Amino acid sequence: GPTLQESEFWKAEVDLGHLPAIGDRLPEVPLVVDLETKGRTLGVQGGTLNTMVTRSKDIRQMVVYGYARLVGFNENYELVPDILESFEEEANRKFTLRLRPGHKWSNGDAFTSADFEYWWKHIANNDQLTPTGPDDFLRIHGELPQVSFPDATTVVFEWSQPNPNFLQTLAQAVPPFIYRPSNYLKQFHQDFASAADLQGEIDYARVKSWAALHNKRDNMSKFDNPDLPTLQPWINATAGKKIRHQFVRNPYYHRIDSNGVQLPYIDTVEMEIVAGGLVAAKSNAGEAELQARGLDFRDIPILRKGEAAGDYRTQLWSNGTASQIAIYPNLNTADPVWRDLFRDVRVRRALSVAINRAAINKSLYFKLAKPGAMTVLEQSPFFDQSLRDAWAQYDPAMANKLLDEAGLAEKDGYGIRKLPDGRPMELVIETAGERQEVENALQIITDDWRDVGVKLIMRPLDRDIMRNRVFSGSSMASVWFGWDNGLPQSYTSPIYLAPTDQVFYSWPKWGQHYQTGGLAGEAPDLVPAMRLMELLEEWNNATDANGRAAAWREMLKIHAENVFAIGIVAGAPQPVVVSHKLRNVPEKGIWAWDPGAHFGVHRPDEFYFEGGDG
Amino acid sequence: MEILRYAIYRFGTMLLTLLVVSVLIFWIINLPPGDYLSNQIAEFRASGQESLVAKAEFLRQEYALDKPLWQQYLIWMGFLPGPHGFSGMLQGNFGWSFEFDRPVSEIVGDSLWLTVLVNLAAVLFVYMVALPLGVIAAAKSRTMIDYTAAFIGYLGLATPNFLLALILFYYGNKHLGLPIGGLMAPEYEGMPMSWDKVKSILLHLIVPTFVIGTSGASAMMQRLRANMLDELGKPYVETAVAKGMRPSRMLAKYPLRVAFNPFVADIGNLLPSMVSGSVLVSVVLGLQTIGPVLLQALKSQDMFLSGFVLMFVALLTLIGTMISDVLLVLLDPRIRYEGRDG
Amino acid sequence: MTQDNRYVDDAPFDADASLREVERKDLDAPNWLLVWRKFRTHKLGLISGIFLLFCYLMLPFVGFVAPYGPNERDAEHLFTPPQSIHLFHEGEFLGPFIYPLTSEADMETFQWIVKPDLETPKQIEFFCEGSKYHIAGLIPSRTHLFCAPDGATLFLWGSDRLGRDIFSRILYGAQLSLTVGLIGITVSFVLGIFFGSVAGYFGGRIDWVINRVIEVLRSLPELPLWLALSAAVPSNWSPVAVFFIISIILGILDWPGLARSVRAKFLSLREEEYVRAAEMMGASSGRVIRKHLLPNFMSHLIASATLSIPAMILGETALSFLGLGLRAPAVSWGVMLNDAQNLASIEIYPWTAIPMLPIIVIVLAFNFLGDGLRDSLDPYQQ
Amino acid sequence: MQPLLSVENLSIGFGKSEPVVRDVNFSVSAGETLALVGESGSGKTISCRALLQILPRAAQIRSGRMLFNPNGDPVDLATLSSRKLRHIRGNRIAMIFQEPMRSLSPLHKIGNQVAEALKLHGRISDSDAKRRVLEQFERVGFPNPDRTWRSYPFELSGGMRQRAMIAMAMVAKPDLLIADEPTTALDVTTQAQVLGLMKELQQETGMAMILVTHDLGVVANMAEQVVVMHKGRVMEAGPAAPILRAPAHPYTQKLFHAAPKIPDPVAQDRPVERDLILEMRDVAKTFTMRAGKAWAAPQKVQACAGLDFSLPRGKTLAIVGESGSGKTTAARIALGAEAPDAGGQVLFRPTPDATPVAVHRMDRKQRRAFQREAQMVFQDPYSSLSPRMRILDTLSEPLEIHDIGGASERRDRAGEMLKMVGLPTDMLLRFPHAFSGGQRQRLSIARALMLNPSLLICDEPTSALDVSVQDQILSLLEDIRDAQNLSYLFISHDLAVVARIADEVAVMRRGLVVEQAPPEELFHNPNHPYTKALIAAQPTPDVNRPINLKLVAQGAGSPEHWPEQFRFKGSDAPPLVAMSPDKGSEATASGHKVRCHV
Ligand SMILES: Nc1ncnc2c1ncn2[C@@H]1O[C@H](COP(=O)(O)OP(=O)(O)OP(=O)(O)O)[C@@H](O)[C@H]1O
Ligand SMILES: Nc1ncnc2c1ncn2[C@@H]1O[C@H](COP(=O)(O)OP(=O)(O)OP(=O)(O)O)[C@@H](O)[C@H]1O
Ligand SMILES: [Mg+2]
Ligand SMILES: [Mg+2]
Repeated sequence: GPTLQESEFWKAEVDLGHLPAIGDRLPEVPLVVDLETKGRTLGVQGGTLNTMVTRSKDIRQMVVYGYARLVGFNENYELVPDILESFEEEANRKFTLRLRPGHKWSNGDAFTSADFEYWWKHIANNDQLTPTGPDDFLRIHGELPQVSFPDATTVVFEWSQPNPNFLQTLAQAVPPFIYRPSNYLKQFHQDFASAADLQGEIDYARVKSWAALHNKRDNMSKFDNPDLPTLQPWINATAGKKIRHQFVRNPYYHRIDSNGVQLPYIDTVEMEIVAGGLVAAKSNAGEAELQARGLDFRDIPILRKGEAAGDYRTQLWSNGTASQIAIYPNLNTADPVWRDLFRDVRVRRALSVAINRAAINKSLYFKLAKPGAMTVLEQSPFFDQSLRDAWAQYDPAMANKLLDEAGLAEKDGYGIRKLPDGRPMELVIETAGERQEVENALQIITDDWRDVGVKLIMRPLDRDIMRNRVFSGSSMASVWFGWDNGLPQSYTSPIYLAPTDQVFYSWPKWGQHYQTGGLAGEAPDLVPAMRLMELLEEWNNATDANGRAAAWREMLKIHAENVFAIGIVAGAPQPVVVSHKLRNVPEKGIWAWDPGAHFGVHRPDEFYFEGGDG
Repeated sequence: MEILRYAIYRFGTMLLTLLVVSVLIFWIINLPPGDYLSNQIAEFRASGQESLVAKAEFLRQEYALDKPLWQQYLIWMGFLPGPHGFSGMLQGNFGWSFEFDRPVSEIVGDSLWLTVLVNLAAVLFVYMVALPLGVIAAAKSRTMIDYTAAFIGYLGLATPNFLLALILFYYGNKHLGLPIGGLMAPEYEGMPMSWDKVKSILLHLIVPTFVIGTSGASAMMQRLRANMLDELGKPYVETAVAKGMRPSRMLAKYPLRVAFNPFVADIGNLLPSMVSGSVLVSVVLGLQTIGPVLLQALKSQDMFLSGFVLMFVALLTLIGTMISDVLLVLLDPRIRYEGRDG
Repeated sequence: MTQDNRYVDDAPFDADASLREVERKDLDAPNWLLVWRKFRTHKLGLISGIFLLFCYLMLPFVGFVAPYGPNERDAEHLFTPPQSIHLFHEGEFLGPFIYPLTSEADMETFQWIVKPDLETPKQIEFFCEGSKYHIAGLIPSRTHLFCAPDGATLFLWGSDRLGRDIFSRILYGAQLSLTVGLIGITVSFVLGIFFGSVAGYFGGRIDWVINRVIEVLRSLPELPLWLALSAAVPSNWSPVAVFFIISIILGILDWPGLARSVRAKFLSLREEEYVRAAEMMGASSGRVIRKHLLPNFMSHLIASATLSIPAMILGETALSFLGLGLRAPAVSWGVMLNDAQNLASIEIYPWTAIPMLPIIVIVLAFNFLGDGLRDSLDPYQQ
Repeated sequence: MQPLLSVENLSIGFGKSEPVVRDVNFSVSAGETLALVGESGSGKTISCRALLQILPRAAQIRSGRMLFNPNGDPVDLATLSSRKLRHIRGNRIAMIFQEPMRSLSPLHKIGNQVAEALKLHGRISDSDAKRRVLEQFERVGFPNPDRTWRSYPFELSGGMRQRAMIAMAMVAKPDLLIADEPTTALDVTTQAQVLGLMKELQQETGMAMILVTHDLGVVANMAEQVVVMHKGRVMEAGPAAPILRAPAHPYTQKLFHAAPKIPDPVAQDRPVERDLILEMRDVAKTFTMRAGKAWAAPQKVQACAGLDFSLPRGKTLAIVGESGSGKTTAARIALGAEAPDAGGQVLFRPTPDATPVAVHRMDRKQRRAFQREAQMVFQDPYSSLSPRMRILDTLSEPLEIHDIGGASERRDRAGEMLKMVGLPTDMLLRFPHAFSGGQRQRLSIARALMLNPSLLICDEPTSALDVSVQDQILSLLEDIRDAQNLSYLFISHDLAVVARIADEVAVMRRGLVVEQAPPEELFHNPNHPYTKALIAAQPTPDVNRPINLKLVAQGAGSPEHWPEQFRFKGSDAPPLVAMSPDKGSEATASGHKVRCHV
C-alpha cells in the first residue's frame, strides 16, 4: 500500500505518546480509496467545515453524513464492503461478515466479532434492554437467525429462509447497528459491571435503572455521547446540549487515499443549531461551507443573491424520493362510498389526468422538476419514461369521460359531481401542513379538479395526527412524498411497492394486515394488489439479478397502470450551498435519505478544502 | 408579624393552586391525541429506522406510559410508585425528555439563565422606554407629544413580532453587521465569562431585546399613562403643587409612586407573558430560551419536558404573584391597614 | 357702597329661580349622547372610529371592491411587484390605465423578471364583470368595482407566489381577521361578565373560588393552552369552524382579565346609593343587575373591549404564524403573513409582507378608539 | 394701610362659555380673616384657586388683577412667572383644600409630606425640619407628634387629617392662608375644634386668612370681613358684624334665615303616644369583619347596641351622632335590610290596629308588603339616582317593582309627586345630572313617596347640601309629614338640623344612645357631656354667641375623660336611665333618658 502520513491534527498527541502512530492505528488492511477513478482529486488534510442543523437532536446527521457502514452504497448505488473487509452471501440465507484485522474503535479498543456478540447476546436478546426482542429486519416469517462468531474477525448470520434485504438494511442512512463497543458498554451492563459500580453510574446519570443507563450511553445512531467509541470518520467532541457541536477526525478511521493520507480530509466539522427560519439567512451570509438541510427550493433566489458576498455557490441537486408530492387515495377509507370509488381504477386515473402537472412544475419549481406519475427516478435501472407518463398527461376530457363511466355523471348546481349516494363529490385531502409547496400545489389541483367536477378540500394537520387518521381509516386521501427510495436496484427489496406497510397511505389497512400477521387490518382484495404480493414473494425467492429485475419491472408497471398513488412531480431541485474552497463535492447529485444518506453516498470524508484551510 | 401571617396564608393558597395547576397541565399536555413515543415509533417505521423502535418501546415501559392517564399523573407527581418506586416531581425527579434523551432538569437548566437574561434585557428596555414616555405622555396629555408617544407605542404593539425580528435580523446583518440569531457567538459557548464574551452577548441581544421589548413597552406605557392621568386628577397632587413643588419633582414623588403600584402587582404576570410572548421571537431568532424548548416539547408531545417547564413557569408565576402581593402589602400602607380584596 | 363700608349687589334677585331651572343644561342628555359629545372632541379616536366603522361596513362587500377572488391564480404572473396606475401615456391623458406585464423566469437568479409593455397601455375597467363572489356570503354577483383590462393584470399590491392578488386577498382576509376579535371578545365578554358579576355580587366563597380559577388560568402560559386547545379541535373540521374555535379559544384565554375588572367595578357600583335604593325598594337581584349595574358599567366594558380586540387580532396572526390557527385555503392576514415569513419574501418580494400594514393600521385604530372611549367614559366630569 | 391681598375685577371662565366668576373684588389685610360665603357652585373655590394659579386646565382668568403685597412690593399673581409663583406657593400663601381625606398622598408618611413644605422653600437640614414640624404638630393639637410623623394619612381620622393639612400649610409660616371649606367634611364637634385651632394660630402668627365656607355660623365665629357670592358674583361684601346683624341683600337674608339654629327652650306638654308605628327593642348589631384580610382572624365590630326606640305614628324620631356612631346601621335594621343580633326585636305596625310585623324575621310576602310601607331617603343626592335613567324611569321604578298600575298611571303619579316636592313636571324626561343637589334630593324624596309609604327613613338627607337648600328640604319634609301623616326616622349628625323637625332626639356615640329626649327638653336641659358638646359646637350666625371650645373639647373627647358619672369603662357602658324630673323643669316623665351611673 501507499506510505502512510501522520495527520497534523493528531501529531502533537502522537509525539506526546498519547496516541499510537498512524501505522498502528489503521487496520492491517485499510480501505484505500481510489479517488482518481471516481473523477475526484486527491486532497489535503485540514480545515473546519461549518454546517447547520435546526434541532439539537439533528447532530445525529453526523452518522448519516459520515456513512461508515459494514457495507455501504457507492455512488452508483451498488453495495460494497466498507467497514467489513469482505462479505459472503449464500442464497440470501447465510451471510458471512469478515472484519478487518486490527480495526480499532475511535478510542483504540479493538473492533472484533466480540462486539457483535455483545450486541446479539447482551443487547438484542436482553429482555430488559430490548423488551420486544431483536429488530424486525432480522425476523423472516418470525424466525430469528442463527448468529455465530467463529473467530475474532468473522460473524455469521444464517436463516433457514432467504433474507435478501439483510445487507441493504445494513447500508441504510440510519442502519441497525449490529455491533457495539462492548469494552466501553460493559461497564453499564448488569451482566458485567459490579452492582455497586453500576448503582454509582445510575445515580450519576440520574436515570431509573441500569437498562435506562445502558440505553442512554449506547446511542450509536443519536451520536450524542462523546464517550461512546465510534467507527465514523468524525467523532463527537462536544458533550451536552450546545448551540455548536464539534466533530473531530477519528484517528483510527479505516479509510486512506492512494497517497496514504488518512481520511477524512477535513479535520473538524462544526454543526451549529439554528432556528429553521434562519438557515437561509445565515447561508446567504456565507456562514456555512456545506449546507443543504434546512434549505428549500424557495430559498434559491436568496441563496443565489448572496453567492458573491458569501463566497459560495448554490448547486442544484435533485430530490431522491420517487415523487416530490403524491396524493394517496385511501383504498381502505372508512367511508364505503368513497372506498368503492377509490377502488375503481377509472376514478384514480381520472383524478390523475385531471391534474395540470406542467403548471405546477412551472409555478413551484421553475419547470426544473419532472412532472409525471409516481415511479422510480432516471438513475434507477428500472426507469421507463412511459411509466412516468402513464396517466399523467393533462387531459380533462378524458378525466370527465372516465368519471362519467365510473357512474359519477350527475352534477349538482355548482357543477360538482354527485356521489352514488347523492352527496357532492367533495374530496378531503389531508396534508402534514409542513411544506408550503404542498399547499400551493393542492391549491392548483383544486382548480384543476373543479373543472372536472370534483371539489378538493385541503386540510392541513399535524404530521402525527394525519398519520394516525390515515392508519385508522378516518382520512379519505392524504398527501405525502412518494416512495422514499426512488433509486432502487435489483437487490433493493420492492417490499415498499407491495401492500405490506401501512405507511403507504393508499392501503394502511392492508399494510397492517401484513405487519401484524393478520391480527389487524384487512387482507388485500384487489387483484393488482394481490399480484404485487406475489411479485414480492417472487423477488424474495429469486436467485439472480435478472429474476429480481423482472419482478421489479412488473411491480412498477402495475403501479403505473393502477395509479395507487397520484404522483405530481419528481426530482425537484434541492439547493446545496458549497463553499468555493470546498473540493470534491459533486456538481450534480441526488438528495436522498435512503439510499444515499444525503451526503453520505458521496463520501464527505473525501471532501477537502483547497490548501487545507477552511 | 401580620405580614408573616399574610405570607403564610398566601403560601397555603399557592400550594393549593399549584396542585390544581398541575392537574390542569397534565391534562392539557395529554389533550392532543397520541403521545411522543407512539408518534416516534410511527415516524421510525415510516422512515425505515426500525432499529430505533425497540428503544422507544423500552422507554414506554420505563416511564409507565402504558398505564391509564390518572395513574400516569400520580406517578409523575410522585404520589404513586412508578416501575422503579416513588420518583416523581415531589421526590425531585422531573422526568425524562424523550426528545433530547436527557433528564429534564439538564435541559431546562441550560436554557433557564438565557431566558432570564433575555427577559431581563427586555424588561430593562421596557422600563427604560416606557417609563419616561408614559410619564411624559401623561404630563402632556392631549398634546402632540402625547399623541406621538402613543403612536410610537402602538406601532411597537401592532407590528407582528416575528416579522419585525426577521426584518431586523436581515437588514441588521446586511448594514450594521449584527449577528443573525443566537445569543452569543458559538465559540464562546461554555467558555468562562470574559469581556469578549460579554460583548458578543450584548451584540446578540440587541435585536431580540428590541423585538420582545417593543410590544411590552407600548403596553406598559399606555397603562402607566392611564394610571398617571388618574392620579394626576387627585387632590393630593394639587396639594403638592400648592406647596410650591416643581412639576417634575412632584410627578416623580407623588403620582408616579402611586401609579407604579399596579406594576408591582404585575410582577407575577411578567413571567408567563414573557415566556409566551418571547416564544415566537425566540423561535424566529433562534434563541436558546425556554420558550422554543417548550414549544418544541409541546409540539412533539415530549410530555415530561413540557410538563416540567409548564409547572416551573406556573410555580414562578405563583411565587411572583405571591411576592408581588406581599410586596404590595409592604409598599402600600393602605392595603396593610385595610386589607386587600381578591 | 352703602353705609358701614358694605357693598351690596343691586341686580334683581329671585330666590326661588334655582328650583325651577336645571342647573347643568349641558348634562341633560342620555349617557350615550354625553359620551358621544365628549368623544367627539377626541379627534384621533373619532377618526379611528369612523375608519373602523367603514372597514367593518365594507366587510360584506369586499368581493365587490376586490378585483380578484381570494384564491384566483394567474399562473403567468407569479411574484409580480405592485403595479402602478397611470393616467398619462406619452403625455396624453387616458384615464386610469396600466401597462400590461410579461414575466419570465431567470434561471440564473431564480427570480421572475417582470417587463412592462410600455407600448400598449390598457385602461382599467369599472363596474365590470369578473369572477363570481357573494355579497355578505349570500347574494351572488359578478360585478366588481374595477377589474383588470383584458389580457392584462391589475395587482395593486403585487401578486404572491401562486399569482394571487395580494390586494384582493387582504380584503378577503379582513373578513376573518377583523371578525376574530369580535367573536373572541364576545366570548370573553360573556364569560368575564358572568364570572365577574357572580364573584362581585355574591362575594364570599364563590368569589374566592372564582379568584382562584382566575389565578390558575393566569399562571398558565398562553402558549400551551393554544397548542393544546387547537390540537384538540377535531381535525375534520372545516377552516371556518376552526376559525370559530380559534376565536373562542382567544376569548376563553382573555376573560380572566375582564372578570377582574367587572368584579372590581361591581363591588364599587354596589355601594352606590341608587343601587341600595333599588334593593331596598324590593328589586330582585336580576333587576338590580340588569337595570342598574350593567348599564352603568357597560361603557367601561366597551372601552376595555376595544382595547382587547387588537390583542385578539394579533393573537390570530401569531397563532396562524405558529401554524396553529387558520390554514389555507382560508385567507386571513395571519395566513398571508405566514406565507411571507421567509427571507426571500422580505428581500426579494417585499410586497408579500404588505399584510403587515393593515394589521398595524387596524390595531392602531382600535387603540386610539379605545383611548378616546376611555377618556369620554365619565361625561359628568370635565 | 395697604391690604395684603387685593383682588380686583376677577373674572374666570371655562373654555368658551360664560365666565363662572364675574367681577369679583375683595381684599384682605394681614391678621384679618375674610370669609367667602356662598352656596355650592357659586365660584368660591375657583376664585381661591385662581390666587395660586391652580386652576383646572380648561379654566382661564379672563380679567382682573390679584395684587399680593407682603412687603410693600406688590406683585400681580395673575401674571407672575411660574418660577416666581412657586416661591409664593406654600411659602407666602398656603392653601388647605376642601377634602382633607384625599388631599394627602396615601403612600407617604405625614411627616414627610409636611416637612416637604419647609424643605421646598430654603435650605433647612433634615433635623431642623423635623423639629419644626414636630413643634407644629404639637401646636395643632396632636397628642403624640412623633407618632403622627410616622403615620400614613389613612391611619388618622378626618379631623386629624385636617389638622395635618393645617400643620402643613402653617409650618412655613405663610402670610396668607387660604382655607377652602376646611371643615365641611367634619363632624360639628371636630369642626368647632378645627376652627378654634385656626383662629388661635392666626392670632399667634398674625397671618391673613381667606376662609371659604357656606355656613354663616362659621363666619360669625371666625371672620372680620365677609364676601357673599352667588352664581359667580359678589352679592354683598363688607365687615362681618353689620352684615350678620342686618343682611341687606335678599340672598344674604335668605342664607341667614336658612342657618339652622338651636331653638330656644320652650316647655311643652306631650301626651304619651300609644300608636307606635315602629318599635325597636334591645337592638344590637355586631359585624364580623372578614373583608379582604382573609389571612387575619375575623374581627368583631359592634356597630350599635341596646337601642330602644319607639316611633309614634306621624312623628319624627331623630338620631344624631358623629360619623361611625351606628346611625346608618340602626336605620338599616329598622328597614329590615340588616338583621339585628339575636334578641333584638323590630316591630312595625302598618295601621294603628294591625298586628305588628316582626321586621327582624319577615318572610318573602311580608317583606314585599313592608317594602311598600317603609322607604328610605339617602344622604348623597349625587349617587342616589342612577345616571343612566330618566327621572320618569327612576320615579316609576318602585311602582314597576311592585307591579302597580300601567305605564300612564305611573307617569301620572310621577308627575304628581314631582309637583308635590316642588319641581315642575317637565323635568320628568330629564337626566339626573342636569339637576342641582337640592333638586336631586327632592327627586329622591319623590321617589320614596311613590309607593305611598307610612314610614320614611331619612339617612342624613341634608348633610350634603348647602344650608339654604337644607332649609328648603327640611321644610318640604315637614310639609309632607303633616300632609300625609308620615312617620320619620331621621338621621343626622347635626343637632341643629333635627331641632326643628324631631319630636324625639336620640344622641348616639360609639354605637350607644347616650341621651334621648324630646328636643325642647334636650336643648333646654342637656345632661350628657357629649350632648352638651354637640350643642356648643353648633356655629350660629350670631357674632355674640361664640363656640364654647372648652365644652366641646370635654364632651367630644374620649369617654374616659367624661365626668365620673358618665364614664365608659372599656366596652361596658353605664345603663340608660330615665331622668328624674328636673328641679327647674316642669316636664313630668318626659322620656328624657341619659346614659349614666346612678
Ligand atoms: N373643571 C371645570 N370645568 C368646567 N366648569 C367647572 C369646573 N370646575 C368648576 N366648574 C364650574 O365653576 C363654577 C364654580 O365652581 P367652584 O368649584 O368654584 O364652586 P364652589 O363655590 O367652590 O362650590 P362648592 O361649594 O361645591 O365647592 C361651578 O358652576 C362649576 O360648575
Ligand atoms: N357591613 C359592615 N361590616 C362591618 N362593619 C360595619 C358595616 N357597616 C357598618 N360597620 C361599622 O359599624 C360602625 C357604625 O357604622 P354606621 O354606618 O352605622 O355609622 P354612621 O353613624 O352611619 O356613620 P356615618 O355618619 O359616617 O354615616 C362603623 O364603625 C362601621 O365601620
Ligand atoms: Mg368649593
Ligand atoms: Mg351613615
